[in-house]
Amino acid sequence: MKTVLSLELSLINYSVKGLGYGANLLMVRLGCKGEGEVFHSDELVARLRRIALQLRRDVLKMTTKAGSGHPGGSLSAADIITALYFHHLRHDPKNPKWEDRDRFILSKGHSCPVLYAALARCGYFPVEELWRLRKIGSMLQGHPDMLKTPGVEASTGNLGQGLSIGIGMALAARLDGKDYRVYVMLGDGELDEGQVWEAAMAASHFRLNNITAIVDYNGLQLDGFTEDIMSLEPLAEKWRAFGWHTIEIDGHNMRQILDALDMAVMVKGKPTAIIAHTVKGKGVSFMENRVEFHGKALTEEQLRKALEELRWEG
Amino acid sequence: MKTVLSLELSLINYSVKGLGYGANLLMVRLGCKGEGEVFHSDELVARLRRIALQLRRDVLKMTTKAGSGHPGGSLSAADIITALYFHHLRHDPKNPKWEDRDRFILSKGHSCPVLYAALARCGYFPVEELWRLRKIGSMLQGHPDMLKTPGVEASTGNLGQGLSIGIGMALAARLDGKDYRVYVMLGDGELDEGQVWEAAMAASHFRLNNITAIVDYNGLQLDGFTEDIMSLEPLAEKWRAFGWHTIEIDGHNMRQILDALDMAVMVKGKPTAIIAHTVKGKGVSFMENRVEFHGKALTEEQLRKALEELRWEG
Amino acid sequence: MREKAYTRDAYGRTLIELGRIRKEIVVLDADLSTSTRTAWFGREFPDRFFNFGVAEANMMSAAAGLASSGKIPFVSTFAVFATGRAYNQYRTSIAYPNLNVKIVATHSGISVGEDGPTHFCIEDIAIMRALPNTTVLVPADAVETEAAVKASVDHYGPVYIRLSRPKLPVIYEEGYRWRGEKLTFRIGGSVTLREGEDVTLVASGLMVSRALDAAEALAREGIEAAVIDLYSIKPIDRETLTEAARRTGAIVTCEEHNVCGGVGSAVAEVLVETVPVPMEMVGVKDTFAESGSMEDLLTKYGLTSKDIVEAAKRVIKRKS
Amino acid sequence: MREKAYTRDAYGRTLIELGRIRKEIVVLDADLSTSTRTAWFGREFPDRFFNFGVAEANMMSAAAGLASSGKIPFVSTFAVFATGRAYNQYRTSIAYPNLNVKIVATHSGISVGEDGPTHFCIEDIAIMRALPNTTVLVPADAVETEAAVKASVDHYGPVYIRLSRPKLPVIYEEGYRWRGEKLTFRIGGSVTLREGEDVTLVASGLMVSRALDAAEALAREGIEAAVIDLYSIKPIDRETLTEAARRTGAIVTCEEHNVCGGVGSAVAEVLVETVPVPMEMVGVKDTFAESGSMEDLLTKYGLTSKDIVEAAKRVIKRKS
Ligand SMILES: Cc1ncc(C[n+]2csc(CCOP(=O)(O)OP(=O)(O)O)c2C)c(N)n1
Ligand SMILES: Cc1ncc(C[n+]2csc(CCOP(=O)(O)OP(=O)(O)O)c2C)c(N)n1
Ligand SMILES: [Mg+2]
Ligand SMILES: [Mg+2]
Repeated sequence: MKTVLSLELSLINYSVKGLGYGANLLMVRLGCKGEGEVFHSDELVARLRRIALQLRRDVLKMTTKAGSGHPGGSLSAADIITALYFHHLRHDPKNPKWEDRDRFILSKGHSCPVLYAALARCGYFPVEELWRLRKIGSMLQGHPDMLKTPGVEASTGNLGQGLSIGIGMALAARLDGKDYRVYVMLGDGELDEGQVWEAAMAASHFRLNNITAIVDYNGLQLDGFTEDIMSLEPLAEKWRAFGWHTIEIDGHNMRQILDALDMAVMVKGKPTAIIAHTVKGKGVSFMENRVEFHGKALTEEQLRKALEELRWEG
Repeated sequence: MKTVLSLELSLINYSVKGLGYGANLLMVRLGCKGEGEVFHSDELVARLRRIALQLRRDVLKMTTKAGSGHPGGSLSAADIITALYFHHLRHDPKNPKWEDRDRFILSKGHSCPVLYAALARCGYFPVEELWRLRKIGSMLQGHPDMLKTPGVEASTGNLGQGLSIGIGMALAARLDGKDYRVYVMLGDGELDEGQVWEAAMAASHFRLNNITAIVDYNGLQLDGFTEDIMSLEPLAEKWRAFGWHTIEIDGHNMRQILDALDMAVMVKGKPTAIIAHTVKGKGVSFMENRVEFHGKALTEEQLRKALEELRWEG
Repeated sequence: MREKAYTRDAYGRTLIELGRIRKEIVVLDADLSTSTRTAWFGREFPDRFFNFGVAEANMMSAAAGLASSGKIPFVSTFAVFATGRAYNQYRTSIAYPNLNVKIVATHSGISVGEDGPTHFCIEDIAIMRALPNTTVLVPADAVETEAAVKASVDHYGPVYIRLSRPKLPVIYEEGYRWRGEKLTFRIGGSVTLREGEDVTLVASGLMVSRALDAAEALAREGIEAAVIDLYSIKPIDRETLTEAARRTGAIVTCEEHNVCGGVGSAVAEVLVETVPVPMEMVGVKDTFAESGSMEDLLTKYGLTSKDIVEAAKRVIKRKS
Repeated sequence: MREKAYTRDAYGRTLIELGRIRKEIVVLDADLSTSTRTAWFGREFPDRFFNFGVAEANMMSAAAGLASSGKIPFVSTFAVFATGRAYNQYRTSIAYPNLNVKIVATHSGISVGEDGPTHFCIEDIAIMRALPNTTVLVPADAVETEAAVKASVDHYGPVYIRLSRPKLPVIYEEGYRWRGEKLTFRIGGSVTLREGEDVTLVASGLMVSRALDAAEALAREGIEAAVIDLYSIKPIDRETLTEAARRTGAIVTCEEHNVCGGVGSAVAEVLVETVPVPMEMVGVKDTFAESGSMEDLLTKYGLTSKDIVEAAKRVIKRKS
């Protein structure tokens, strides 16, 4: 009963967002996959939301400690990263090179603080490492370095390359007859890069259904709003025209995130793009939607205020 | 009466091609522009078709003489290039640097033989130069060189750059309050290049309605059919999703070419893409749709046969 | 201690100053205009400023189109993107037809600091000077930056100007003077900041002030080092370099760049063809380095005045 | 007269041979597989061949993903696209994480001929060697190409191999022998093809056979020239080069590449730090050149054995 209700609520939710996701969900409900697999318990959602809060706190603490870094885009990605590392991905922090692991690539590499927080909280390395972010000799570089940091799958930071790297991994999986999946998170500003569209074209040409692109659509890039700098709309139509099954969700709604990730697994013959509508700086009132926190750490005073806001309220 | 008939025929033609262009044409017919400007006399069409034939002959002669070059994509582009240089473009072969001239950029630079033929036959330089193609000291380089060849607007040959260059020119026109227009011809294989999509995104973001992209959609790239190497469909939807007014035509139907070019002038607030369905090697039976003539000149024997086929039959 | 100032601030200011008199100047950036300071020009001349988003390749070729329509485009982003990310576009759209485009890149070298190796650029001098028709300039401080940017406008053709992220010690006096004397920034030129008979320190960019410090330290040990600010890497001041080699018989090059293909390499090319003398190259020793504070990095990767002093002593020992 | 053979044919054949034993080899091309000869591998192993269309950047980063999944990707296209068109992708996706990707580029230099400057590549050695973790190999003929490709597989890490469009004179005997003696292709190595006391000709790629011709011409005039086939530009054979400089006291470098930043530059970097001797650089003199037949171009742009002979005489005059 409760499940059904939450399901209905989800549907309403999707409809309210008007993102055309409801129909898809209905189709699933009509039998393609069992409910249990697609819809997630309140307990799970609560647990993940709590973890996401922790990651947000980590992000702000580590960047302030480092005196630099990119908190804004880390916070917009926090819920998705949480859903991936603490529920969806098949991985083993004790065995980062496990051959059958799912791969996650943070193509928008500047948001690595939230990736580092997730990896540390998962157990890839001690949490204390987070406080050495960006310091000389640290395993945590300003942008992801696959040689230095356990769990980092690709060296990124020059935007536009992650989806292509993911294609290579997805081709390798197919060649080796392995069923691992590849997830690539991109920024919306990053979508300005033509290489992303080269990759989008190739992934559908190669019929890679083991790769999922997640767009952190927070509406801001470095110099301002994407709408002003380089407008992307109609974004979903772009991905569809490039041959991708495309889902739009609220990227801070844990249930929608989990559902979309599950949905992507079921799509046959083509790759899936999840366009996650997010808020840059999400969770801290004075950071939300503010371009100045793209690449600037909080002051100690700001950090104190932010951490006050980032408290679990159930 | 005759005009109306030909107009109806055109409509039927478009409908038969099923390219959704008819509706557009109807709209025009309903008053946006006078018939005379949009529809072209039989005499004009015949004249242009005759010139296109001449250019085709030139292309084959000059590449065979050079012993190398790219005849296939030159022939697919011949009708469009003819329509541009011998009717549509505002230009002055005696004054190649005239500030108010329209600009044409051959982004698929390897097809320069047909551009060179057009420039020579227009009077930019003596026709005899054509026979020195690709020879040391010649003004006609293997790929377009804006410093060496009068009338060449941009140095191209590394695919993917022409539309971006065109954006620069279109921005300059706007800045200078000039009404010249910019035309860029791209190959279909060339559309694999992400830079084309960067440019597509930017042109619509900048609301450049003084730029027209023409895709020579001949279905072949260097290694084979685009469908096999890197599939592009749904191509029109891609351009539309990137914010372009998009028209599909038969790129060997002179009337459709002329109409589409006129149409593009009328579109407000966004750039226009003309997707021209063409045949690589068009006009020579044994070259049509054959990948091996992408980058190989005909032998003397093949040339003789080809020239026999390329005769004016009205 | 010298005062410090941002070379990119000087760039931003100079752009506005030039923009007022030269209406054909337009400015292009790829979503880094707040960092490169081209946003200042954008605020002053919104019509002549174009932000291309994160699309360096498109921006670079678009600059070609603007230039061939009579504009003087200044193209800016971080060095690693301004060069390597749009290299083929620069090569074919701009350098090959010798178009009048100025590329001013900030955040070169490893002094970028905490952002780490993905954002360093230790190869831009090598890759830009490898192309014909390309002028490569590396100003040493904010004052020289202004001079370089102005000189680039008076030169027809592609120019690459390499700037830094951090504040750099100010070496020159206002109006581009050295010890009171007015200098002229000349493409293909250099400034001899100090005379000396024992060894010549040939430095560029951020390393010039360090070379001056090194020269003073050497002087305290009785070694007289000449110091040249080699702000023009291409074309290169063959005359001054060969003369210095002839006089001092030993050269140390100092650059915040990979020692493969950079300033040291450009100087070596000249000397082996004219006056082959022993050289030592102070620079990044063919490593991507890592994240850290600027000073930590410059120390760990061998770019301090102490490193220059030691190289000078080594090279002097090798004199024949 | 030596026989001639395509280095890219040798590449195509060697790829298939290696593909049979090394199942982890995969091959990527960007719509030039008919020209690069990777299409041959594609016909033999269709599952392990990926054509990315005209999208070099995507191809390059995808190679990184394949490599990090345990594959050994060979990435091929023309040199101007393999290097400059995907430079930032190579830098950050591959060189920085030191991934096991082999880039084999054909159509380098100006011997491309009629296609002209947009398709030449006279800067690839400079730009590839400017990056850490990068091995740069330039085989001199078809036989050495096979050896280079095989050696690249036995070396973990990124390797760039530079090949040509035209047939090149075959220098080595089958099985990589020189005058009967079996050679070993060593990353960081070289082959001394001829001894001589008066001058050393250090050549790479297509220029090796021309250097041999030049040495014979010089011998006829009583000048004994040593000839080194410097097939490994990075790492570079410091020992052999310094030894040659010491013995002959004069060096001529010969490359089908811009003299800014290329082989001459790499050799100069070594010599100024070890045995500074007079050098002359035979190469493309910082120009984009033009379309024409290969021989017309090599003659007009100063890459004949005669040019080497003259350079040798000049440099000998400069010996102290
Ligand atoms: C190729 C490249 N160009 C420029 C940059 C500099 N840069 C870093 S972040 C950023 C803006 C990215 O915006 P977006 O992708 O929307 O990221 P988010 O909003 O999620 O932080 C830019 C331009 C870069 N890292 N890589
Ligand atoms: C950046 C770049 N990569 C590769 C090439 C080599 N190349 C020349 S033509 C061609 C195929 C182009 O196909 P298409 O655009 O469809 O041209 P068309 O069929 O009209 O000749 C390729 C890959 C190139 N010129 N530029
Ligand atoms: Mg964003
Ligand atoms: Mg085609």
